[in-house]
Parts: sequence; C-alpha cells; structure tokens
Amino acid sequence: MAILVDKQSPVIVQGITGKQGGFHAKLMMEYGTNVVGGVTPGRGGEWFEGKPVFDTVSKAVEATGATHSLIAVPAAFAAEAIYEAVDGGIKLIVCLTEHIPVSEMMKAVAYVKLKGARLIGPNCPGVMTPGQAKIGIIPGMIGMPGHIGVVSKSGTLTYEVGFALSRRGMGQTTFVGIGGDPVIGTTFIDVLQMFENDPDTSSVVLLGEIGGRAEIDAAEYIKNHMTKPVAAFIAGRSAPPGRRMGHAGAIVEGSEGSAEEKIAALEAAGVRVAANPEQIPDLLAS
Amino acid sequence: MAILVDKQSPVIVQGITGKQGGFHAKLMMEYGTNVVGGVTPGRGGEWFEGKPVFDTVSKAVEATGATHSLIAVPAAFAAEAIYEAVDGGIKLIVCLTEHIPVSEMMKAVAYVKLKGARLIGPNCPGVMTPGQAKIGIIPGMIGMPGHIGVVSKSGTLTYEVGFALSRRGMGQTTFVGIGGDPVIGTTFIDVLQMFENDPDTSSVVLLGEIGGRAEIDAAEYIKNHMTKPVAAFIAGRSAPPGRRMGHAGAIVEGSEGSAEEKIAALEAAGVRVAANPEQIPDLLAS
Amino acid sequence: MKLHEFQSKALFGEYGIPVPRGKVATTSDEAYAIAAEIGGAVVVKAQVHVGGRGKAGGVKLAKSPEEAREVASKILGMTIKGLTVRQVLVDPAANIQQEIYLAITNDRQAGRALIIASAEGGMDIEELAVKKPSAIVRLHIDPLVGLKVYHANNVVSAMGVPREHYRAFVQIVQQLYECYIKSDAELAEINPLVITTEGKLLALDGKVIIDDNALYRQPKLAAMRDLSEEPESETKAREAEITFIKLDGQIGCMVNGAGLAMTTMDMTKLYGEADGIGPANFLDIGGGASSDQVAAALRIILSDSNVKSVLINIFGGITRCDDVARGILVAYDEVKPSVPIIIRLQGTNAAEGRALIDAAQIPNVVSAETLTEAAQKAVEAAKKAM
Amino acid sequence: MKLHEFQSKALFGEYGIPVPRGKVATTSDEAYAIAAEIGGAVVVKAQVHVGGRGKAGGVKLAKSPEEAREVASKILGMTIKGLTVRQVLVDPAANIQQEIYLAITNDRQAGRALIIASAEGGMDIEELAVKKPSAIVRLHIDPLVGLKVYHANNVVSAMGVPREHYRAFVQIVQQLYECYIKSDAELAEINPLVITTEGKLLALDGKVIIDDNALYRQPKLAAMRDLSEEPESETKAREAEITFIKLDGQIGCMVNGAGLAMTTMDMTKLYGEADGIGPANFLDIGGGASSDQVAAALRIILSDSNVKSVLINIFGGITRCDDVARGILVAYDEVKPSVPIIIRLQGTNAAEGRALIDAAQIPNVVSAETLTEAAQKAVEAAKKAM
Repeated sequence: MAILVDKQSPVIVQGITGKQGGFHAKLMMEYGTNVVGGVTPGRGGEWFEGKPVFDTVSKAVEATGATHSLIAVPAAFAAEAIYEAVDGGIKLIVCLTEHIPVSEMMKAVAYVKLKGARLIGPNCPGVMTPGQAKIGIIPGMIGMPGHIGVVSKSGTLTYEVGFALSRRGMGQTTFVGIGGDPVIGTTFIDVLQMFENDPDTSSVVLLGEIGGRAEIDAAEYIKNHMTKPVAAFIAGRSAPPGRRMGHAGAIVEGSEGSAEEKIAALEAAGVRVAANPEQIPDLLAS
Repeated sequence: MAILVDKQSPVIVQGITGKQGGFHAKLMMEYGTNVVGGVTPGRGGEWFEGKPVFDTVSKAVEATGATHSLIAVPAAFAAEAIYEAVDGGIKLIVCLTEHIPVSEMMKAVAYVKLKGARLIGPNCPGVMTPGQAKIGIIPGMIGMPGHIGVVSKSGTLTYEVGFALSRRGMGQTTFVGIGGDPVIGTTFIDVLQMFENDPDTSSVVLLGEIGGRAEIDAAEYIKNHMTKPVAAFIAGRSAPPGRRMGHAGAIVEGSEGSAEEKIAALEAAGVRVAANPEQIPDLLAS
Repeated sequence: MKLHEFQSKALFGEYGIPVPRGKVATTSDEAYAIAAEIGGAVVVKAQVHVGGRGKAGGVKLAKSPEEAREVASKILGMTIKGLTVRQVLVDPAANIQQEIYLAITNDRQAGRALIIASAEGGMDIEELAVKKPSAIVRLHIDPLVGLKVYHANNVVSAMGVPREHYRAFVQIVQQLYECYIKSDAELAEINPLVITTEGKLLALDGKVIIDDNALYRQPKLAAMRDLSEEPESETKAREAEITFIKLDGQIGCMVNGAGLAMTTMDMTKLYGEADGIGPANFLDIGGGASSDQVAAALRIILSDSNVKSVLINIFGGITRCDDVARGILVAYDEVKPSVPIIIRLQGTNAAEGRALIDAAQIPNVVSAETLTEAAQKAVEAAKKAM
Repeated sequence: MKLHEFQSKALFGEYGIPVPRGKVATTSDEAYAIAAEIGGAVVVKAQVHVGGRGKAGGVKLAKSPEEAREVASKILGMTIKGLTVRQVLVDPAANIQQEIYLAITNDRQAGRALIIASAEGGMDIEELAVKKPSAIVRLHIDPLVGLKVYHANNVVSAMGVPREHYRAFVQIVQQLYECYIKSDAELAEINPLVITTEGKLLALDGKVIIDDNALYRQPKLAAMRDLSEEPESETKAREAEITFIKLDGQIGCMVNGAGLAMTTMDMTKLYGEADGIGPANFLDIGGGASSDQVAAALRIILSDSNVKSVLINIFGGITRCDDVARGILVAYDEVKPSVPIIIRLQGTNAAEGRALIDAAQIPNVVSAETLTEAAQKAVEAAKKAM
C-alpha cells in the first residue's frame, strides 16, 4: 500500500535537463521509480537517460500518462512550474525548490487547491516509499519497507530519523517531506490523515520545528482523529526568538511558534516526543 | 412561480444614494419589490426612503438577509461591486452599469462562476416578474402577469415587445435582460433553461441582435432541449459590418455575428422569427 | 478604437517586440527622406483603417529613395474602400524566410483571452482556419490567473517553430500578452511575424484594437484616435456622448437604446427597401439622455443633406419622454428643419412628452402610436420628398 | 529583512500614505539642523531593529533644536538590547487625537495576506488581542484576486473610524496593501496611524519586513540592509551563500539542512546545558554545498573566539559527503585550528568522505558514528577546553 507514490506511479521531472533535475532523475530511476519522461521548454524531442524530453507538461502527460511530477527548477520559475503541472493534469506535484517568494506560493497553493491537485513542498526533500519509488532527493539508503509513516518539515532530519529506524530494522511505509516554508501545499494534518487511513501504516513519526502553528494544529488533529501511535521530535529548542533558522518558516515570532509550546501540545495529545531524534526508535518500540 | 425574482426576494441596491441608484430604488419599491436596504461606502447608518444604508454588502446582508442585489454604480467601480456582492453572499446580482471594460468583466464573470453566484448583465435593464417585483430599470407599465418568458440582449427593445404583448393581453412570467456586452454573466441558454424548467412559463420570446454567437448557441440549445415554443426577433439586419452598433457586443466581425446567420439558425431550430418585433404577439398567438 | 499599423507597431515596440525601424510620412518628400535615412529597399504602406490595402495597391516596394517618393505620391491621396490615404508608413524591406501568425483577442463566448497562433502565417487566418485548421493553435487564458510563461511555452511548442527561435517566440508571446492586457486591447495581432533570412524575428504588420470602454484609463492610446478618418458628424456625436454611426439612407433615426435603435433602422429598411429607402444613421441617445443631448442629436441628424425624414422612437425607461420632448423643441427652434419629423413616444412620462409636443404645434411633425406605424409614416414622408 | 522605521515610512510615502516629514541624523549636530529646519517640537527616535525602544529611552521629545541636539547626543551611541544606536530619526511632533493600528501580514496557516486593524491602537496589538479581541478587525485576501476596494471598505467600516475620515482610511488601506504586494513584504505595519487634533492622518511609526526570498527582485529594498547591525560573520556567511546565525555558546556547528542544523544545536544543548555548554552558532551549508562553501563555513565558525570545539554533522542527500570532506581539508590547511573537530558524515558518499578525512590524518579530528555520539564528544571536548 503506502501513500502518495508506489512502484507504478508514472513520474515526470520538470527541469530534467538541469543539473539538479538530471542528477536526481537518475537516482530516482536507479531506485526503481517509474520515471516516464521529463520537461524542459525548448528541448522537446531530446532524450535524457533513455526517457523522452518534452517542451511542456501537457505534451508529456499526453504522451506518457504521467500523474506525478517532480519540480526541480530555479526559484524564479518554480511557481510557474507548479501552475503548469496543475494545468497539465498532474495529480501529485513534488516541488523541491527552495527560496520561492511567499507571495508566489500563496498564489500557487491557492491555485493547486482550486484545481484539486496535490502539492508537496516547496523546499522539501519529496516523498519516498521504501522498496518501491521515490520522488525527490531522499537518499534511498535511509529507508526500508515496513509500517512506520514518517512526515517531516525537514530534509536531513528525516534522513537522520529514517536511518535510525532502518538501523533498528524498523521499516517505513512512506516518507513525506512537507517542507520548511511558511506556505506549503500539504500540511502535517493532510499526511497524518493519509497515514491514519493507510492500512499498511501502523505507527507514525512526526518531525516538526519551531515557527508557525502547524504542529499545534497537528496535535489537535491527532487528539481527535488518530488511532495509531505517533512519536515526534521538534527541532529548535535552542533557537533564539526572532531569528529565522534557515528555513523560511522556522522563526519564533513573539509568543508564537516555540518548540516548548509545540512539544506541550503534542504531549497533551498523547504523542511521545523525543528530546533526541535518535531516540525515536525506542519510543516506537516501547 | 416565475424565475429569478418574486415578491419575497429581499433586494439591496449597491449605490442607493447615487442619482440613478436612488431613482430606480424608489421605482422598484413603488412596484412592490422587497427592497430591504442599500449600500454606499462611508454612508452606513443613514436612511434612504425608510430603508437602511450600509457601508458594505456584508453588513447589509448580515442585517437584512438580502439575497438579491442591484448594482447601479459608475463603470469604474462596477466590477468591484460585483466582487463585493459575491463575497457578501448575494446569490443574484443584477448589474445595470454600462461601459465596463471587457477585461474587468472577464475577471468578474470568472469570479462569479467560481463562487457559484449568478450575475445578470452588465449593461442590462435587469429582471422583472410582472405583478410581483423588479430589479432594474424595466418600466412596470410594459408588463402584466402571465405565462410568456422574455429574454433579451436589449433594454428598450424588451420594453417594445413587452408593451406589444401586454396590449394584446398576453402576460409574462419574467423579463430577463441579459445585456448587450460581449462578456456577460448569464447567457440566453441559462435563461432558456430556467424558462423550460419553470412550470408557469408556457412560451418564450428571445430578443437578440448582431454580434457574437450567443443566438447560434441558443438555437442549438432550443433544438436539443426546449419543449416550449419560442418566438424571436434579431435586431441589426440593416447594420453595416465592422461597426459597433451602440452595444459593445453588437458588431459583425468578418463572417461572424450577422443577423441573417442567426435568423437562419433559429429558424432551423424551429423558432418563429419576426421581421418586426411588433409582430411577435401574432407569432405566439397563431 | 482601431490603431493604425504604425501606431500598433510602435506600441509593440514599447513591450520589447522586435519591429521594423520605419517612420510615417504625410508627403512624398518625407517618404523620400525616411527611405534615404533607412537606406536600401523600403516598403511604403498606406495607413488606413481597412483591410485589403495590398490588393487595393496601397502597399508597394521601393528600391531607392527616389522610388519611395514616387510610390508615396501615388499612394497618398488614393481612396481605399471609401477612405482617403493621408499617411504612409515607410519601413525597411525584409527578407522573409517564414511567416508566423500571432494574435491575442477577447473570446466573448468563453469570456477569456484567446491566443491564436500559426507557424503557417502569411495567409488570411480565417482562410487558414477553413483550409487547415490543424495548423492553428488556440489557447485560452484564465482571467483570474493571467498568462504564465508555460502558456507561452505551450503555444510555441504546439506551433512548431524552428528550435533556434523557440525562446525568442516564447518571449514575444509574453510581450504581446502584456501589451494586450496593459493596453486594454480587444485584439493585438501580429500578421505576419516573420523570421528573416538573416535569422531575425520581426513584427512586419500589426493591428491593435482598444476597448472603447477602457479608453478613459488609456489616455495615451485615446490620443491616437485618427479623426480624419471619421465623418465629422460622428466626432461631434462622440463629443456630445451620443452613439452615432453615419449610414447612407434617407431616414434619420433618433432612438434610446442600442437594440431598439437597430430595430428602428431595420423597420425603415423593412418598409422602405422596395423603394430604395433605408436608415440614414444609427443613433442611440442612451439611457437618461438630457434635453441638451436630444437637441445635439437632432442637429447632427439634420446636418446630413441625405435625410428626407426623421424618425424619433423613444421608449422611456430611464429616459423620460418629457425630457426628450423638450430637447426636440429646443433643437427644432434652432434648426427649423424642413423635413417631416415622425415622433413616437412611449413609456416613462410618455403622456407628458406628447402633451409638450402637441402644445408646440409644430408644422411637419407627425405623431405615431406604434413603431410599425412610425416607420411606415417615415418611409412615406421620405418617399414624397424624393 | 527588516527595514528601519525611517526606511519603512519613506516606503509608505512612496505609496501615498501620509508620513511625517522627518529626516535621519547620525550626529547630534545633524539632529539640531533637522530640528531647526522642521521648526517647533520634534521627536528624536533611535533607529535599531528591536522593539521596546521607548521603554529603553530611545525615543524622546525635544521642544527646540538645542534640546534635539542634547537628546540626540544621548540616544546616539546608546545600546538597546545589545544593539548600538548609530542613527536617529528626527520627526516633527504630532498632536495625537486618536491612535489606529493597521497592518498587513502573511498568514502562513491560511496561505493568505491578512489585514489586521483596530481603531483602538496605541497599545501592543498582541496585548489588545488578549484584552479586547473584539476591537481587532481581521480580513484575509484571496491571493488569486488581490485586494479590492471593498475589502478596504469592509475593514474601515468594521473598525468604526470617524466618518469624516472614512474615505481617507479606505485609501490608506489600499495604499498599504499595494506597498505590501509590490515590496514583497511579509509585514507592513503602521502603528500608530494617528488622527491629529488638526484632523490630519499620519503614519507615525512604521515597520516593514521584506521576504528574504524576494530580495532578488527588490534591488532597491535589498540595498537598504543595515550591515552595521549584524555581526561581521553573518555578513560574510551571506556573501558565501551560507545560512549562519551567531549565538553565544561554545560549540561551533556545521550542518547541512536547516532542520538538522537546529537539531544539532539542540543536541549540544541537551548534553552540554548542565555544564553551561551550548551551540556557538546555527550554520546550514545548504543542499549540494561546494567544497568552497564548506571551507568558508569552517573559517566563519573558527573566527569566533568563543568556539571551543567544532561539530560537523552532515547527512548527505544532495550534499555529497566527499565534497564536504574536501572542503574541510582545504579550510583546515588554511586556518590550522587548534580546537578539536568532531566530524560525523552519513548518507551520500559518506564512505568516500570518511576515507578522505582519515587519509589526511589530521590531529584533533575525531569522527563519530551517530549524532548523539558526535554531540556528546563535542561537549566533552568543549568542557576540556574551558
């Protein structure tokens, strides 16, 4: 089962002839992802590692039947690429791109929702269903098939936790990196709901951080709707207020968004919160 | 029965303290329309002919429960007034205003549709259900209660035909002036469908004119979906091509939009087309 | 409002679209000077608001400044479809390798902007639409979202332009859309957009129509109106905020509302056509017209010597028939028309209006009850005067 | 990026919002000159990027130019929450009748712009939100549609401002929104927006924060960055495209990815807090960092004399551990650090990276398998050095 992506999902890469797009397209194929083609305007008709390149998403979808897309283009073009994917008929869009202006994302996310597509990210590592497929940059080595769902705002923190789980033989259904930007396409709650409804997932790991109130909302959701156990880690206990900690969204503003507040809300919702992410396997095992 | 408006429909007038808005608000009240208030920004708290004036549509709807609105504001503000009505929760918006730029109307009509409201017009005389209520500027004296539905692109041509019908004792369910602009909220087809579904309406009059292909589409619809008899008149047989005949939409462009083409399509759909609008009662009577 | 070719291309240029560096001349000596400045072969093109200039001899190649003068002297002053050529555009001649069609227009049925493009330009787009519809690319733009780069990309990819020009075309589509939006255009058309044998892109001909209703916020474009091309009566009518179009019949019409104005015209033709009689004009005094406007309308109608009778058909809604009656009386006193006037007043304050007219006891004024009666009387009156 | 009050108000002024005609002074003599030019009473305001200036004595009234000089000399050079005041704004004093709060900000949960307004301004808005939430008006703006006049109208009507100022407020809301959109602001706040006893509206204080990710298209605003307020190390890091924030602990951290960088900091605190040990910085070398960037990062960390040990935690995804290892070696050769360095490489090309480090046989370099182990070793090393 798993969620969002599996071995069959036909994936295109927007920006496949770019440096990052090409690099990760290759890794995705090596991992077993069903990459069916790529898009680079003006380069339609070329080939990339045996896969056709198209000028537009529309043409790529028409020719390949792709339903999933990875966006790996520079920030100035990424919002456009999201619109194009939506209009081209893509159902699941994963946007890696970092540094997209918030105003652009507010519009793009509104458009995605209006048209009933799903966007993961931006500024995210993507999704990976171990042993089946990945869309994005999550290193294959951190995962193994199993029954733990992982949802996270952070890329490398996800790798850290995935690696710790796998080393203990605790496999995962799907990793979902929702991204660290203030305005994102898919929230913790969206993914928690998917994991709750996925019969293959038996427990869930939530990796949050300071800034905003997404973890507070997630805690509320967990309390009211989740039957599966959830373990969590919140990064940024040692972060000073008022500073943006790398991620555009990671900032404690006034009284809002502190790690303490989030940890308290999650614990009140019955979530086991680790002080050290490498302890998460213990929390799930005990 | 009738369509779109009846004695109970609670109506507000956007621009009620303006010259035209006030003039027609009074006439509407005299006719029996359930005018519950008006809107003029900055004049909230005042009264107009015993009806409360509000700063915003939201406040007016909240206070009065209005579901219908008449927009009688200058062209530069009319598109905004439409958005406001939609967001304020108005279900039926009648926009009298002429000379709104097409680009503004394209956006406004898209917004109205997105939000599931209905717009009549712009650049239209409004709607009137004889003996019950009117929203707009149709003179009450042209109508009498009955069973003929009238839909028209033109204001005074509607009066002409309504007057001719009433003089012959042939009453009407509802008059709907859809407006003579190129981009309008409600088309012939929308109104034909309403009349077809209205048990009180037994026959329909369609008043069209040169320009665009709305009458061609209407003919197609009539042919495939209408069981009630339809009589029509198309204005502009004597109009030269390439000139805009008053209405922004009334222009024969290239081979498209001529009266002959429209009359032929309507006749092919079984519609009786009059050469003189004063003959319409005869066409319906025979 | 239509822009001339030279105005359209200058506008395109403001948005970065590559256009020829030509100039406008109103005399053949000016044409000579411009051709000399450009150097090499030039094209001399009549600037009039009608199609088919080429077939009418209004577009000519000139290999030298001298030839440009000669050609310009022939084109300037010529009449094309009833319009006198008062200015010519002198453009450098281009070596055309491929002709592209690109336009953005309002699709009124869809309520959206429509991009129309074809890599097989050079022929009439309506003709191409019939002969080879597959060669035409169409794309609607959501008005709430606007044109995104990928829309331009979709158009260009579907057109199949040479790969080396791919990005340049994507840019031109974006530029043309920006021009269309920012100018409140109904139509922004480049036909042909050419690839020259030197590998350059160039908008060789252009046509822009501005939405009349948006001219109030486009003062720069509004100022480009060419009054020399329209009858003086239309200019005067516009100043009086009356919608007036001059036609060539004998019955002057004054009506409130565009649809009824067309209908009234149609009626004069319906009853007069057998005798060669029809409308002398379209005239809509609008909703809620003042006495002043009515008077101005009557003066404009009567300034046309073809007019043999006048048909005033007012169905009062916003317009009050008594206001109209007062306007008629004012204008009548001033112009003292000799032609018969048929007046039909109906609707708001019709009785008051009729009373005013009757009280004035004007000779040559006939009243009518219905539109049919009024039209028939106007036709009869015109017939008598012919 | 935060703008200073004087920059924010100048920006507001560009959008037509009424602002005081004050100027910035960097010396007390300049403050005197500005006060003399203004005439009458002035307010001298410290320009630093922290709240609570007033309470800290950074805002003073001066009744004469002489007094302005005296006050400015006290404020200039004072330290407010760790920041030295280098410039003061000298504004004409206003006679305040009513204070209004008006702000537009990104609501991240809603993914929309949020207008926040209150006619009961003058107190902290968060405080007001607790004490009298009904006095605060909130309105979200659909990003696909933008602000329409009626949104501004809805806000102003709900606020309940004096009727005579109704239209002026509607206009200011529109102007502030335009400023917010066109400046790519995260926050555009006027607090207070006052009605003076003379019946004028005036934005007395302003705060604007620009979206860092949009600075590439806001060159004018990007140039307003005040480098004097940030540690030199942060400026250098930004130039090297590294995200770096100086903190006051002892363990220098170099990590790839913001979440993991925070986590690594948290770990140093988790294991070091009992001994007063914690992170010396936040540092994210980003995805796919080059060797050069890694070297620059190491140099920046080691330039902090507080640093007693360095913890390098790399979990390779886009970032390749061998690239990181090469960067460490380059920087090491150059800086020859005396402090111990704990290196933990995991993920993409981790084995190659570790091999490179091992082959270099650097003294003081300790490797670790897990983050926990790495953090504990870094704390131990720092403890020994203290």
